[in-house]
Amino acid sequence: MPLGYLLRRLTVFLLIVWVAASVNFFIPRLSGADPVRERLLQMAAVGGTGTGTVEEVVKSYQAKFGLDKPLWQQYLFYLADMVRFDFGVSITRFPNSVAGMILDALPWTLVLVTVATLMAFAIGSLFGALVAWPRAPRFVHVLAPPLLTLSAIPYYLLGLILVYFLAFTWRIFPLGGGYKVGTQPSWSWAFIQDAAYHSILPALSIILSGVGFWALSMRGMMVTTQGEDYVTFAEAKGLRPRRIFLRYALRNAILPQTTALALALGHVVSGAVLVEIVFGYPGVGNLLYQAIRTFDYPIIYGVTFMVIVAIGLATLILDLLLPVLDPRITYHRT
Amino acid sequence: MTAVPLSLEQAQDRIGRVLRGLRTYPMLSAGLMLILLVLLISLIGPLFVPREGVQVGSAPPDQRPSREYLLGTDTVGRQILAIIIYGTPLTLQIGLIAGAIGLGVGMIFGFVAGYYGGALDHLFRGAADVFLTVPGLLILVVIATTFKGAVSVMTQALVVSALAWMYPTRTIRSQVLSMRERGYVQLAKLSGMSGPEIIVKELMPNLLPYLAASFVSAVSAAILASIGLEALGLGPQNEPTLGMTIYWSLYYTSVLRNLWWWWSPPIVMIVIIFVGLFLISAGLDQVANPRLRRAA
Amino acid sequence: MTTLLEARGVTKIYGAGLFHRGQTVALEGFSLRIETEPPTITAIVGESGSGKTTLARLLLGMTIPTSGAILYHGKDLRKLSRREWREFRRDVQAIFQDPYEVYNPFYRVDHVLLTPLKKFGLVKSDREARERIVEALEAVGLRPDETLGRYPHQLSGGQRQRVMVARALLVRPRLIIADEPVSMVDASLRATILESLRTLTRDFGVSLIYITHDLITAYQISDNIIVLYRGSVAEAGHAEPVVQEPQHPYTRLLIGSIPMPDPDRAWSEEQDPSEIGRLADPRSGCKFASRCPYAMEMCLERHPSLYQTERYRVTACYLYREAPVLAGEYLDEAFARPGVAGPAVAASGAVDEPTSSP
Amino acid sequence: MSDTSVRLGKTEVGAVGGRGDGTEVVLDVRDLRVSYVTPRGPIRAVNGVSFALRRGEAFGLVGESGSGKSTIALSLMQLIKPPGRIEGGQALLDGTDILALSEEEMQRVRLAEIALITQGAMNSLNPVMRIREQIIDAWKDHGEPVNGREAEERIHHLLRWVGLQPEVARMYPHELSGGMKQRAVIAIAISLRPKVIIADEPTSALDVVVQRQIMQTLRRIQRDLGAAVILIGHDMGLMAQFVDRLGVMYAGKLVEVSPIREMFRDPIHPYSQLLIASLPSLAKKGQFLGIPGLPPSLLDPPLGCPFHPRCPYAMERCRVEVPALELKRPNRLVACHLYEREEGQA
Repeated sequence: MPLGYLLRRLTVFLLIVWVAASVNFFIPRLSGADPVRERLLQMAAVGGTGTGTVEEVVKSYQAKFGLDKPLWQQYLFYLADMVRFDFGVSITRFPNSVAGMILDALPWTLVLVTVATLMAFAIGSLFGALVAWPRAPRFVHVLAPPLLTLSAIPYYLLGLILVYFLAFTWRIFPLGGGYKVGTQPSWSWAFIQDAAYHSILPALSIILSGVGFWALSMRGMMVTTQGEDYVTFAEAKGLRPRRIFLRYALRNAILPQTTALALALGHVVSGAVLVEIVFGYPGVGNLLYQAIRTFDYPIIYGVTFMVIVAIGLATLILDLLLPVLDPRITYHRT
Repeated sequence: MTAVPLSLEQAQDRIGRVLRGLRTYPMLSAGLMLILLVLLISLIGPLFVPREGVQVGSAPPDQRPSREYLLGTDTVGRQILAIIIYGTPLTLQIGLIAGAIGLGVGMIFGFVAGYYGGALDHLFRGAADVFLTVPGLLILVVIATTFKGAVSVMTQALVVSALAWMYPTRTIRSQVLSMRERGYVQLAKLSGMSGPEIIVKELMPNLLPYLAASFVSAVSAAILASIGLEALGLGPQNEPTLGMTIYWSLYYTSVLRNLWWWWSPPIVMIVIIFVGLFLISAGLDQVANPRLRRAA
Repeated sequence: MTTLLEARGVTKIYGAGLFHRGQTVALEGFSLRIETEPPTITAIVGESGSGKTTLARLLLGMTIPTSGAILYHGKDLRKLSRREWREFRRDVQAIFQDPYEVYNPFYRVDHVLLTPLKKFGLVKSDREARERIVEALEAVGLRPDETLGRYPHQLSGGQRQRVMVARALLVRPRLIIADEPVSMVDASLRATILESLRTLTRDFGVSLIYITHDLITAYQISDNIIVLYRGSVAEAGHAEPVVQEPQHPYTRLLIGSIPMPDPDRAWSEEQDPSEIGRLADPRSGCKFASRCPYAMEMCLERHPSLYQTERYRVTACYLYREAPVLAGEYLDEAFARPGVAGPAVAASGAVDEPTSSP
Repeated sequence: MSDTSVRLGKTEVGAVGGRGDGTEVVLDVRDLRVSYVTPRGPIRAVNGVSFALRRGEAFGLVGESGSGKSTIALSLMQLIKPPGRIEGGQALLDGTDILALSEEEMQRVRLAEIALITQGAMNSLNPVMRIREQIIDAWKDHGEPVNGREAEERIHHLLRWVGLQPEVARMYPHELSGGMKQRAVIAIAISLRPKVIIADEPTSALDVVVQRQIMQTLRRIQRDLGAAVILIGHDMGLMAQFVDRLGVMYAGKLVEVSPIREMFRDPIHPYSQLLIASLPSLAKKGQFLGIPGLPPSLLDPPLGCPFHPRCPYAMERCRVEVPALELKRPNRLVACHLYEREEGQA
C-alpha cells in the first residue's frame, strides 16, 4: 500500500483524536470556570466523602493540570496526558483510575456494538439490495414497510419495548445486566454463554432499528447500479440472474455503503450508549450514565475521548480495507 | 367583480394541483399527514386539558388510565395526557430551532465550499467529515454537563444545534459540486452574473426539494439528539418534553413496575414524529430524484 | 484592425498541485490572435484529449493558464478591471455542446435570453427587451410564439441550440466560441444550426471559433483550421489545403479515418500500430512519434517547430523541415483572410426553411 | 429464391439480400411492436418493424434519437424492462421464435446464439472484475469449461483475435483505454461464436481513428465467424463504410430498406433522400441543407405516414393512410405512397 495514502489516512485519524481531546479541554473552559474544580469544591462543602479524601483529589488534579500555569501550557500538558490515556482519577470513586474503569467497560461495548453493527449492515444491505431487485421474492416486499418503519425508532426506545415484552412480560430474556448477578466475569465457557444470552436483547434492538437504515441507502445505490451499462451487458451475456445480482449489481452497489458505514459509526455508538442504559449493560454507556448522574467529570471526558479514538480507529481500518474491495482506488489521486 | 370567481378558480386549480401532487408522492403525503396529526394534538389538546396536569402532585401517583386520568399518572403525580399534550410541542420546538440553525449554517458552508472550492472547501468539508465521524451525543454530553443548571427549551435547542450543521453541509456541498460544472452555471457566468447571484438564482431553486429534505432530516436528527440527551437526564428538568418524560420513567424504573401507561405514550408520540419526518424526507427525495420513484 | 483576443504562449497543465502526481499537459505553447475586423471563422479540430475544450475554457476566462496569458484588447485577463471584465464578458460569448444542460430546468426559456440583456444593461425597458428577443429569435429562424414561455424540455434539441445562437446574437459579442455546438443534435437538424452560425458571421460581423472533433463540418464552415494533437498544434492554415491535401501524418490519419458517407470511398485498410498496447509517448520530441509511420530519430528528440510549408499553412513535422519556420509566434500569420486569400470561402446564401408547424 | 417475400398483414418482408447470392435467412423479424407505458399514454417506440437478416450479412439500422432503433436491439435480446413491453411480433432465429422463449431458455440463447454489444460500451465492463473473470463468467452460465489450460488458451486466443495482448486478461477495465475496452467487449460478445451480433452504437464514445480500427476489427471477426451483424447507429458515414444493406427508421417504423450502394446513389423514400442530401462531405463545400420541421412526438404521432408533416411531396392520401413497407424496386423495400408497387419482378 503506497505510503502517501497511508500517511494521509493517519493524518485524518490524528486529527480526529486531536479534536476529541480539544473538545474535552476547551468546552469546559468556555463556561468560565473549571467544572472539575467546582465539583470538587462543592463536594468539599458537603463533606460527604470525608474532607481528607477530597483534598487529596484536589491536590492530585492541581498537580496534574498545573492550574496555575498559562492556558497553552495547560493545553499541552493535557494533550500529553490524553495521548498516554491518563485521564486522572474518578472523583466519586477515588482513587480508582478513570482509565482502568474505562478499560473494564470498553470490551463489553466494543463486542456488542461491533457484532450488532456488522450484522445490521450485512442484513440491511442485502435486504435493501433485494428490495430494489425486480426478481426478488415476494416476502421481501411484504417485509419492507415494517422494517423501514423500525428504522425510524431510536435504538434505545426499541430496546425499551423489547424489554417490556420479551423480558418483563414473557420472561424469555433477562431484564438487564451483562451477566447473571452474583457471578464474576471470567473466561469460562459458562460465563461467556451467560454473557451472550444477556447481550441478545440489546443487540437485537440495535440490529432491528439499524437494518432499515442500511436497507434504505442500499436500495438507492442498487437503483443507480442497475441502470449501469455493465449490468445491461451482463444480462446480454446470458448470465443467470443470481450471478448478475451478486457479482455485478450488489458488488458495485456495496462500495459506497462501506464509506457510509465509516461515517455512521458515530451514530451507532451514540445509540448504543443509550441502549446500554436501558439494559443496565456494563459497558461505557452505563459508566457514562453513572458519571453524568454524579457529575464525575474525569470519567465523562475520559469516556468521550476513548470512544472517539475507537471510532477513529475503526474508520481508519475501514478506509484501509476499501482498496481491497475496489480496484479502482488509486492512491495517487485525491 | 370578475376578480373573485377568477381567484376562486385559481385557488381550486392550485388545490387540485396539490392533491394530484400528493397522489404522485404517497410517502410525502403520508408523512405530512402524520406530522399534521401531531400538530393538531398539540394545538387542540390545550383547549380540553388544563396545564396544571403537568405539575408535580396535581394528581394521585401511579394511577392506571381511568375516566378521570385518561392516560394515568406518574410516580410524582403528574398526568400523562397533559405531559404529552404540553410536552410534544416543546420537543418539536427544539427540533425546529436546531434544525433551522443546522440547515442555515450547513447551507452557508455547503454552498461556499461547493461553489468556490479551494481552501474553503478543504476547511469546511474536513470539519464536517471529522465531526460526522465522532459520536455527536458524547460531545453534546460534554457541552450539556459543562453548562449544567437550569436548562431551558431554547438552550437545549442551541446545544443540539452545535452538531446539526455537518450533515447539511456535506450533502449540500456534494450537490453544489455536481451542479457547479453544469452548462447553465457556465452560461450564467457568461451572462454577467456574479457568484452569489448564481448561487441564489441558479443553484438554489433547483435544490429546493433537496434543501427541504435536508431540513426535515436536520429536524429529525436534532429531535433524536435532544431526546438522547434528555434520556441521560441532560435536558430541561422542569419541562415535560418527550425525552425528559422517558428519563423520569427510566429513573423511576417504570418498566419493572409495570407502569406501562407512563413510558409507552411518549414512545408512541416519538415514533409517530420520526416516522412522519422520515416519510416526508424520503418523499422529498423522490421529488428531487425521480429515479428512486420506480423502485419504491 | 486591432486584436480583440489573443492567446500568447498559453500552456495549461492539470494536476500540478500538492498530492497529485499524474500531470496532464492539456495545452502547450499555443499562440493565436483574433482580430476585430474582418470577422473570421476558425475551426479547432481535435480528438478527445487534444486540449480543444481546455482552449475554449481558457479563451473564455473560465480557467487560468499555467503559463502564458490570454489578452483582451492587449490586456491580460487577470489584470482586467471590473468594468473591463464586464466588457470582455459581453464581447466574448460561447455556445456549448449540450443544448439541454445550458438551460436551468427551473426557468422558462426566456430566462437565458433576458438575463444577459439585463446584466449587461443592454435594454432600458421590458418592452425593448421583448422586441430585441423577438428580433433575435426570428433571425435564427424560430417563431417567438412557439418558443417564449416554454420550458426547455418542451423544445427539441435543435430548437434549444438555436435559442442559444439567438442568445449570442442578443449580446452582440465580437467573438463566439462554439464548443461542439452540433455534436448532440440530430443529423437532420445540424445543418440549420451551422447555417445560423454562419449567418452570425456574415450578417452581424461576429467572429467564430468553432471547436469540434468533426473535420467535415469544420471544413464546411471555416476559413482556417487548426488541428490539435495532445495539446500541440499539428497543422494549421487555410481550410482548403489542410483538408484536401493534409501534410502532417496525424492529419492524414484523421482524414483517412473519417467514415465518408459514400460506399465507393472506402476506408483505407492501413492499421494504426499504436492503438494496440501502446504505452507511453516519448517524454520530449514529437507527441505523435509513437504512432507515426515516418518517425525518425530526430522526432524522438525535440518537438518539431511549425514549418511554413505554404503561404497559408504551417505543419509541425520534420518531414517538412526544409520549409522555413513560421516567422512569428502566432498561428494566424499563416491564416487566409476571407476576401483576401485565394479561393474565398463560399458565402452561400440559401438558408433552408427552419421551422414548420406540425 | 432471392425474392421469396412473405406477406404479413400489411407489411411485406422480403428476404432481399444485398449481395443477391441467395444465402439463407438467419434472423427473421416480423412485425415487431414495442411500447413504453408513460403517465401520458403509451409511446410506440417500435411500431411494426420487419426485416430479415442473411447469414454473414451486415445490416444497418439508422435513425435519429427516439426513432426506436435501440429498442429493437433490446427487444431482440428480450431485455426490454418495464415500463417497456413487447406488444407483438416474432423474431425467428433459425426458425425459433426467440421472443416466445421463456426467461431461462432465452438466458441460454443470449451470447451463444445472439450477442449484443451495448450502447455506451465504454461502461459495459464491470469495474471491479478482471477481464478474464468477465469472460469466464459468461462461459460458466453456458456450461462451457472454465478451468485448465484449454480455457486459458481459449481466452488468450480470443483476446488476440480482437487485437489485444493476452496480458489484458489480468487487467481491470480502468487500466484499459477506451478502444481496448471496446475490444474486450467484442471479445466477450463473440466468445461463444454467435450467429447474430447486434452492435448498438458500438463506437459512439470513441474518436474517429479508434472508431475505424474497432469497426475494421469487427468486420474482420464477422467474416471469420460468418456471423450476421446488425449495426445500429445514426452516423450515415459509418453505415456507408460497414453495412451491406441499410434500413432507415423514422418514428418507430422502417421507411426504406435498400442495399447500401443503391441507398446512397438513389434513395427512394423522401426522408432517405433528404437525410442523404443533408450529409456534409469533403467533396463539396457549400450550403448546409437540413430537413425542415421536427421529428414527430411518439406520444401523439400524426395520422397517416409519420413523415408527411415534413415531406415535400406529401399528398392527401399520406395524411390518412399509413404506407406499408413494400417492394417498390428490385431488392428495395420502401414505405411511401409516391411509388407503385413492383409486381412480379424476377
